[in-house]
Amino acid sequence: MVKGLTKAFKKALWVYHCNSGSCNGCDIEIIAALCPRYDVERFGIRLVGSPRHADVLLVTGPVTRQMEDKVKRIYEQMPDPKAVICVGNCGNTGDVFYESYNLVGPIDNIIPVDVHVIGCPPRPENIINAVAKAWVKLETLEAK
Amino acid sequence: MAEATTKTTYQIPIGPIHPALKEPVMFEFEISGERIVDVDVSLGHIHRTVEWTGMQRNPIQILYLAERICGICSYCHPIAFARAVEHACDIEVPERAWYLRVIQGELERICSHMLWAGVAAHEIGFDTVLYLTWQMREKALDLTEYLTGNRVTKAITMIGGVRRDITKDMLPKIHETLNYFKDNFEKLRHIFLDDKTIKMRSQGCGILTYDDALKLCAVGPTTRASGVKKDSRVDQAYFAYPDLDIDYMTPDKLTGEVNGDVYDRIIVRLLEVKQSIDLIEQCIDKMPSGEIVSEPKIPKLLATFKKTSGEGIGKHEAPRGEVFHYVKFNGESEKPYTWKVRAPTYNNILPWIPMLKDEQIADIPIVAASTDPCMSCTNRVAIIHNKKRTILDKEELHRFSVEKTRRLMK
Amino acid sequence: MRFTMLPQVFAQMLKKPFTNKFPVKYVPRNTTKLLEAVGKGEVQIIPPIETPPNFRGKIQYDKEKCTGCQLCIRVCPSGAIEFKPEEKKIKIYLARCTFCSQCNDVCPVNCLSMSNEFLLADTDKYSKDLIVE
Amino acid sequence: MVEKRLNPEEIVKYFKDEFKIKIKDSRIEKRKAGAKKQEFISIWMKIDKGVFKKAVKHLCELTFPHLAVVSGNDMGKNIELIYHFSLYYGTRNEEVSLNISVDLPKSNPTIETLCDIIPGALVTEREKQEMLGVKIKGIPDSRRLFLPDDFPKGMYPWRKDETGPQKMVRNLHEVKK
Repeated sequence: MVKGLTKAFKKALWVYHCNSGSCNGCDIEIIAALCPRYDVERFGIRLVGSPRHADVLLVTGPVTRQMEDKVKRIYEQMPDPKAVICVGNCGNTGDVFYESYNLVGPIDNIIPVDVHVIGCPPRPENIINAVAKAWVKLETLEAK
Repeated sequence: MAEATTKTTYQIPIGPIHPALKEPVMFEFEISGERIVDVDVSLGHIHRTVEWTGMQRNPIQILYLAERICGICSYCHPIAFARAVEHACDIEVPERAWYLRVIQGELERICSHMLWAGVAAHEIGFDTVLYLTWQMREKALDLTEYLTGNRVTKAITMIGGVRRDITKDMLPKIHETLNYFKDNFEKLRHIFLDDKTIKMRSQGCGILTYDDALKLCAVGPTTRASGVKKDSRVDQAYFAYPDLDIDYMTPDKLTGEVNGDVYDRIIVRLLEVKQSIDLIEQCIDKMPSGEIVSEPKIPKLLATFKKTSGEGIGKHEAPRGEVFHYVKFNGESEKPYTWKVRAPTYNNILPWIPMLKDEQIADIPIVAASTDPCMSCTNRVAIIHNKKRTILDKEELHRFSVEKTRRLMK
Repeated sequence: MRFTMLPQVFAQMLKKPFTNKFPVKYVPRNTTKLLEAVGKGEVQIIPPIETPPNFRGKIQYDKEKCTGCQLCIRVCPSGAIEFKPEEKKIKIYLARCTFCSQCNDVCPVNCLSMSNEFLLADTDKYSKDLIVE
Repeated sequence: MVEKRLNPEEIVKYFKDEFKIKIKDSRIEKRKAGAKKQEFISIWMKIDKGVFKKAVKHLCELTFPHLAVVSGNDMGKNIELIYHFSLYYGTRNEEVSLNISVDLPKSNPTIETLCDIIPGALVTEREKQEMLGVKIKGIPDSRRLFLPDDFPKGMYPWRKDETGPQKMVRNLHEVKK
């Protein structure tokens, strides 16, 4: 997370979801967070179609060999004040797929991750809790 | 010099990261004008080496590995694997566990079909229906969490039975959720089947004929929508299905005629949600009492795997079609010698050729979503069928594909 | 009926919103101050949707009862449990755990149990409170 | 088209009198399910490689089978491919699962394709070609299926011998602090 984030980053947090080989358990929990019951849109969090418009990158899944460079490219395409939230244990440590010949490791080998969401899959409230943690990290950065 | 053919078709690559696709899959469409001439799907972006990893672990750990092959149908893979191991090691399953397994399977079918209905409406751009269907699906997830402890990964299968029982005081909550579905089902059917926009976008597009579905071995709602009567719950006697009254769900049950398009697939899936609701109710009244797993002590179970040598197949009707597992033990170690997983969408990728041919580009998301593809299950499949009219070295590939098209079209 | 969804949308307007406004209704001006206020108990946050009985959340480990038989390590699908040979106890990494509670079933002295706490998100995946000692 | 249904013994005899000694061994397994003890029947047959294609054609005359999958295991000296068919789907509790296994010597593991009889077989045959190194003669498309393109050529992940993927395996836990 880069220092000197603008005020706007706090209000409308646009999110881009990238599935780098996940079993899509975490992906449907992310979409469930956007649906009426948890409704993160009241925090201004919206799913956008391209990394160019996004502030936060939600990454899921242990990165497979083919998806490695694509995840890197998406990370570089995002405009600079950006944060990365890694949803689900597969991205954190590749929980059940920890030994395989086609996976290139947890996501923080490839791109710097700001908040790790623990759970398999994490409940939508846990994702909201992670976004709150991202805001706390942002504020401590700005206070320095 | 071969005459220079003017290049009338263009290649459009879609994926692996694309807003319309929830999962990384790579399409390459050859279009001339607005019409799609050719489909070329290449997957493997989610190849997490599930089978190879499974051969390094003992069957208890494989249950939880099989569960994470696909997040949405996270019950069908471990239950088919458990059935294969029970077939190989000849483990008996108590009667009550048969009924508990059917209840979990049908509850997962309701969740998965509701999810699909929402995503399909979202593909057409009908987001209000997505929010409405997913609001109903939250009720089903609450029931799953109440019965198994987690909303998505159920972790309820054990080799030889089930891990959690349904006691008397759980029944009121189950009945309350089922009644919520029954009176909301009419609203869902009304929205999906009588709505002008959904009819406009789905009738007559993405047609899969009867003999195409038969020849390409399509499975699940995709093939039942084309009239092929293929449903392993009814074909085969396993779990408690022979005791329940169950029948093939084909569109002619509701509309009286079958034309195998996207509209028929919506009909088949909605009929199956209704069928699952009354299957769960039948199971609850007919459930005998008794214990729920044949071998509670896990170390003893692991010892039986070490001693057995044999092979077994496990089949189960997942929301997307028939899941097939093959397991072979060689008697030396408790790890299986071979483990083959075949996910339902594995067979539903080939029917995409006849479905997507001569459709417009705008129809790609809805037709692709109509087979309810689950890419994380299907990272084992790719078809090549590209007609490139360039002159140089593509000649041989071109001849191959033209000959294949002629054979397929016969 | 041409547009079947329209009456449903109007009916929806009159009903109570379905959303459970989890921590607070809208974005707080400053999250750290809010969390401190919640810590001191001045501000009441709206609780998440309550979890059912025997929900599979964070693992609790009863250190005295554990005999170090390593059965849970043999059964854990994601290798999340590590053995400490010198004191014959185990250490569980929540960042690797799949929350399947298979170790609870296999433990002969059942010293492992599942709490219903699930709000586990942290900036460092191997931080202190994500490792059950 | 209601064709007559053969019970499992007749199916085995139907193949035996056609191919006589080429059918090495066959066994029928029955498993009970449900209160009324319905049976789930599976027939396991080992067929000689040379006669395999004719056997599948012979099967298609009986009834059009549903090819579930081809599973293969590496038996040290040779590779055993098992073709899992299921017949008589469509009526209640009538389905019979027929599993035909073929042994291919490891020196030249080749077999004819089934794509001209059952087009749906292209999918699983390509996977065997890539995962077990079995050469399928006449397969319409032999491109790599789902392994990444930079995967070393001679390596077959499901083989238990030296061409296994041991060198490529990575343990994702090693990077912990």
